[in-house]
Amino acid sequence: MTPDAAISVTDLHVWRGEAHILHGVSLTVPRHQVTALMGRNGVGKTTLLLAIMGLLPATGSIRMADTELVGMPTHRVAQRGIGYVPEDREVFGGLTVAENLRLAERPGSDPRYDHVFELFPDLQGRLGQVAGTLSGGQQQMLSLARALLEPRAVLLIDEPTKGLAPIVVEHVVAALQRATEDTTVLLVEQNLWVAEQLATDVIVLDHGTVTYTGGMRSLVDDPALAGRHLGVEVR
Amino acid sequence: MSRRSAVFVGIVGLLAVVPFLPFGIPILFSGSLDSAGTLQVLAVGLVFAALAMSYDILFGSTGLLSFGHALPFALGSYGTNLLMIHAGLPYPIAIVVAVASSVLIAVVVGALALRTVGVAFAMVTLAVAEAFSLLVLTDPLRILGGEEGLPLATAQVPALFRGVVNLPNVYWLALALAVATFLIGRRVVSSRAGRVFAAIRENEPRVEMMGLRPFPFKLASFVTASTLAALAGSVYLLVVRGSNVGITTPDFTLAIVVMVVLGGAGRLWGAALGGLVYGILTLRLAAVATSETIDALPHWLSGPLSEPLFILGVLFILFVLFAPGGLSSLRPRITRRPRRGPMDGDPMSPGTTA
Amino acid sequence: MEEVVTPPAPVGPALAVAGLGWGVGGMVIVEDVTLEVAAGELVSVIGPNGAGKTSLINLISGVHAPRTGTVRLLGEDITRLRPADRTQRGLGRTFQTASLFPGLTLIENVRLAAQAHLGGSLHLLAVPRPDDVAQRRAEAALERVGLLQRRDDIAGRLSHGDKRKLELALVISAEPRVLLLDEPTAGVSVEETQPLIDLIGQLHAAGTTIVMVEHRMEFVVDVSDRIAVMHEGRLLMTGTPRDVMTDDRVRSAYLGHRA
Amino acid sequence: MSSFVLYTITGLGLAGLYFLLASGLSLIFGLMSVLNLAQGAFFAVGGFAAWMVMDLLGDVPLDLRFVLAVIVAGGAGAAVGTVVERGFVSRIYGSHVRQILLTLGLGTAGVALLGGWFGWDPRILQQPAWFVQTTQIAGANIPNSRLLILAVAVVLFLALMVFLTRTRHGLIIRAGVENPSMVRALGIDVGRSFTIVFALGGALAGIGGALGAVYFNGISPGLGTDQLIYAFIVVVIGGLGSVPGTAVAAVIVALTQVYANNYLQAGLGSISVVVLLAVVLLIRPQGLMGRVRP
Repeated sequence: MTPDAAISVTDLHVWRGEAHILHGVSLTVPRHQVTALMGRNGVGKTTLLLAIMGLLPATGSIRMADTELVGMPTHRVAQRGIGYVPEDREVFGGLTVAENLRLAERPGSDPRYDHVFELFPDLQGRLGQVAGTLSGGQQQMLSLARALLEPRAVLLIDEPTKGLAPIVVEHVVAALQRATEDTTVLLVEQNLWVAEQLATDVIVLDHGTVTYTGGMRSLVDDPALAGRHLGVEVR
Repeated sequence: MSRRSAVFVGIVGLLAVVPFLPFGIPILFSGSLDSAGTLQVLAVGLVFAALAMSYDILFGSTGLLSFGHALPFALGSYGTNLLMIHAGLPYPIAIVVAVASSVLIAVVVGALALRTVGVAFAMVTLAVAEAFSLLVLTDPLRILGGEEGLPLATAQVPALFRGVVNLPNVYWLALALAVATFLIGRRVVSSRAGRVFAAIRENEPRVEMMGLRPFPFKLASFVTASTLAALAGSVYLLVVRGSNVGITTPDFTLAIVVMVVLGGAGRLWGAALGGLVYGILTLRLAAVATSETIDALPHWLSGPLSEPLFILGVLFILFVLFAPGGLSSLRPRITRRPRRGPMDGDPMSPGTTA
Repeated sequence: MEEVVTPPAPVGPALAVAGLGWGVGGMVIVEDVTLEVAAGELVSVIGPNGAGKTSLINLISGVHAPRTGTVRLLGEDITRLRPADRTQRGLGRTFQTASLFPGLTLIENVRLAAQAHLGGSLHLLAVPRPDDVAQRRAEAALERVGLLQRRDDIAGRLSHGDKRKLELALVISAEPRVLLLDEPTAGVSVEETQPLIDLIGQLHAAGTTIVMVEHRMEFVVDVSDRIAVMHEGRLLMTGTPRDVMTDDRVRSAYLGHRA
Repeated sequence: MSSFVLYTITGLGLAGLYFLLASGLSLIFGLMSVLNLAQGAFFAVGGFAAWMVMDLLGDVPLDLRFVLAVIVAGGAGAAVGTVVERGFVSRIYGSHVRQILLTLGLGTAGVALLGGWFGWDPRILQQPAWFVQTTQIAGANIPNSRLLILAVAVVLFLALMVFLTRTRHGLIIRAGVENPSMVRALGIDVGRSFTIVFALGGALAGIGGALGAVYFNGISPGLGTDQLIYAFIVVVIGGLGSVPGTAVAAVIVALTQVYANNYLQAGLGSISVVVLLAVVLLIRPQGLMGRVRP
């Protein structure tokens, strides 16, 4: 395990039901920077995050500092300081914005409400609103706010801009840029532009294994490379 | 003859000659096999076997967890009896009319209850069955006998089923019922519709996507199971010589679930075994309970041990925890291949997200 | 084997959706999609996550009821029909995760589909004979996907790739006129992908009209007559694989480049 | 008029009992998708716990003894609920059908156990004298016990609502009903909420048992299971998982039952309730306040 790795994954296999999604993935997530996890639909990006969170059964190793996360119950993984922003936001639709945030508080801690409201001023005025009635973009902000309320060692963020209108995408990206400074983030992203704005390094998955690891810039600057790994450019 | 048919014929043959066997089985039965007491216990067990098989069509085969299967059984018993008492119909005709009426009621109840799925379906069927139970208990028209029950209209019963002398005939009738239920049940389960029942249990949305509306099939399963249960009820009337409010209660409706799970849901013969064992145990455990060994124990122990339902409940808990396939899964399987049962899937939770 | 009757070629497109729109609550997921698919054509639908591709398949097959627009199958308006009735009219579909009857054998799985298509399923006492039409069709379908020798295995125990083949057998045994495939190769291991791709190619070659959501671009480009690109719920463009792959809008939508 | 008031308040008292039995069912189902068929046994446990307190603590003044009895009944229900969840139901998470069947077995064995210990005939609970006296309201003489049951049920309903909306555990339970995985991913042990909800359901049913022993003039092992059916109807009509829905449905069901019994024909009450259920299912299969889940 390299000293600057926040999380290192070794030979990870994950199944979803009968489907063998990850076939022995090994990768490291460097500290204090944003790493994008890219690749086509269905290659297992979300699966990897779910496995780290303990929401899917896995074999192999996921280490954070000296702790093995494989086999650990989800709430313990979260208590180790991993914040999770799931693919479909998964805000509690029947609860108010304030209640959604209160759930994210850790008992006995000092939640960073100022920090969160500075990033997402929209939410401050809607604390009493039921989350299910928020727009898609506001729900995404709430989902991010939930993960950012407590200081986290690592943030796992799954497609934060999925299904959002372009103007909202830019807003979310801007907030994320400020929120993720000096934080360890593993960001699943399908959108190269978004990944480019946020990430320093990139890991590309294909067929359940890592096919590329390197700087974000070199991938963006080389269309052939990007095409080969992301699967759109053929000619 | 295939091996399975041979086993089947052998078991039926063995059961058929029981009234001629002058010896007993210690502990299991109090008297010799040809004694009135034992034949009575076995006849109850056989009717319960038929009832359990009818329920297995619904739960084991189609995956519909109904908590109201006591209703058609009770309707069969009360309906037949009432028709004999008030319309003066002879027993066989009364059975036909009562079972036919039960079919109509099953269509209405099924059409209503099948608007719901999972737990709500279980609750609704339980509620409807309970409504009948309360109707019997409160007996607003003073014809259902209330708590005392409704004694068998003996005068309308053919002579060959009357009196203790003819108990073997009643026993054979119960055996015939169980055999008929098994044969009909097996036929239904392997019919074209029966295959769709299994498909609904396995993956209901896929059935719809295949071009079949699940509803008529679920209703067909519900009505078939109810019809066979009503038939069993009309024989039970003869076996216990009356209609008793006990067979209408929620306790009994849940007991049917216990029988099937105990025996092994999803296999007709498993369900039959469960019903038979349940019937014999409920009657025999009560007798064993009054034995001196149990009486010698302190009350806190002897009290519960003298309650058949306590022992059956504990047994049931152990099965659900450690052998969810029931009795029929404990021995090497004679079935061709392992079957997925209704308990492997998760049809109960409309609330869980995919 | 009985004669497979080829229906007379319908006039106009085999499948036509017009102005199709759908959403959940305030979220618009599919918006104003118009697409015509000619008989025998294979059209692939591509687009980034959340573009509304699976929702489009769900709207065509009747899982969701559209808020706006119509779906026509072989000239007939099927917008208000239940999924079962659409299947009876010749629409077949597969799911993103193979949807089977896991506790039944392979042959029982396919038989059910064939029987559903042939009608007369609601027979409580008619035990099917082992040599009836449905059985023969089921066997033929299994043979076509290469699973006939495993006919008596339990479907739940198949590998993922074989499950997808079995699902295809289920669908083709009902002889659909229009076939909807939702990510047929998703989650399938590399070794098992090629047979599946070949199978879809054969179906296409045999004249089945196919609409397919798929992400393996090399496969899509290879097999499709036309490609439809969805982005943010809308149809961005349709065209030949060459047109689509060289289109700047597609590139920016798919890769997320901003102008 | 005075009889109408009497019937209404009697009905509301019954509604209170239904609510106590049904709210636990609804919460447990909402959070865990488990239909708890042992809930009727919890009710009976509470009833017998109360009976024992009244019977054994002969030296304590009756009023105080009754308060103690209700508290002990709630505690006993909570204890049994905890044991059922920790010892049994939690062993087979992931299979709802088996969990339901397990609670069926526990309910059956539990009721039979009580039958073995206490016998099947109702045990009459000693009551303070003022329970059987009446208070005049709008010209009707209302037995005080009815008013007491109603008051306790209302207080417990409000307490439950406060618990659910104002406390962290309540917040976790409401969130868990929606999406247990996400609650876990926020670092919260949902398993503890499962236990809390079972204990809470047990406590409410246990108190219901103590009050039920007053309302029905005695406690017998099968009393809870008999009432459980109405609780099911209440839960289905109210909408699975909704506590306010349960409260509203409890009032509707109990009033329907009492009015039908007294204005139409004795014995028709229960049938009317089933008819009511049928009507609700035809118009609104998800119940009054139930949400259609994705």
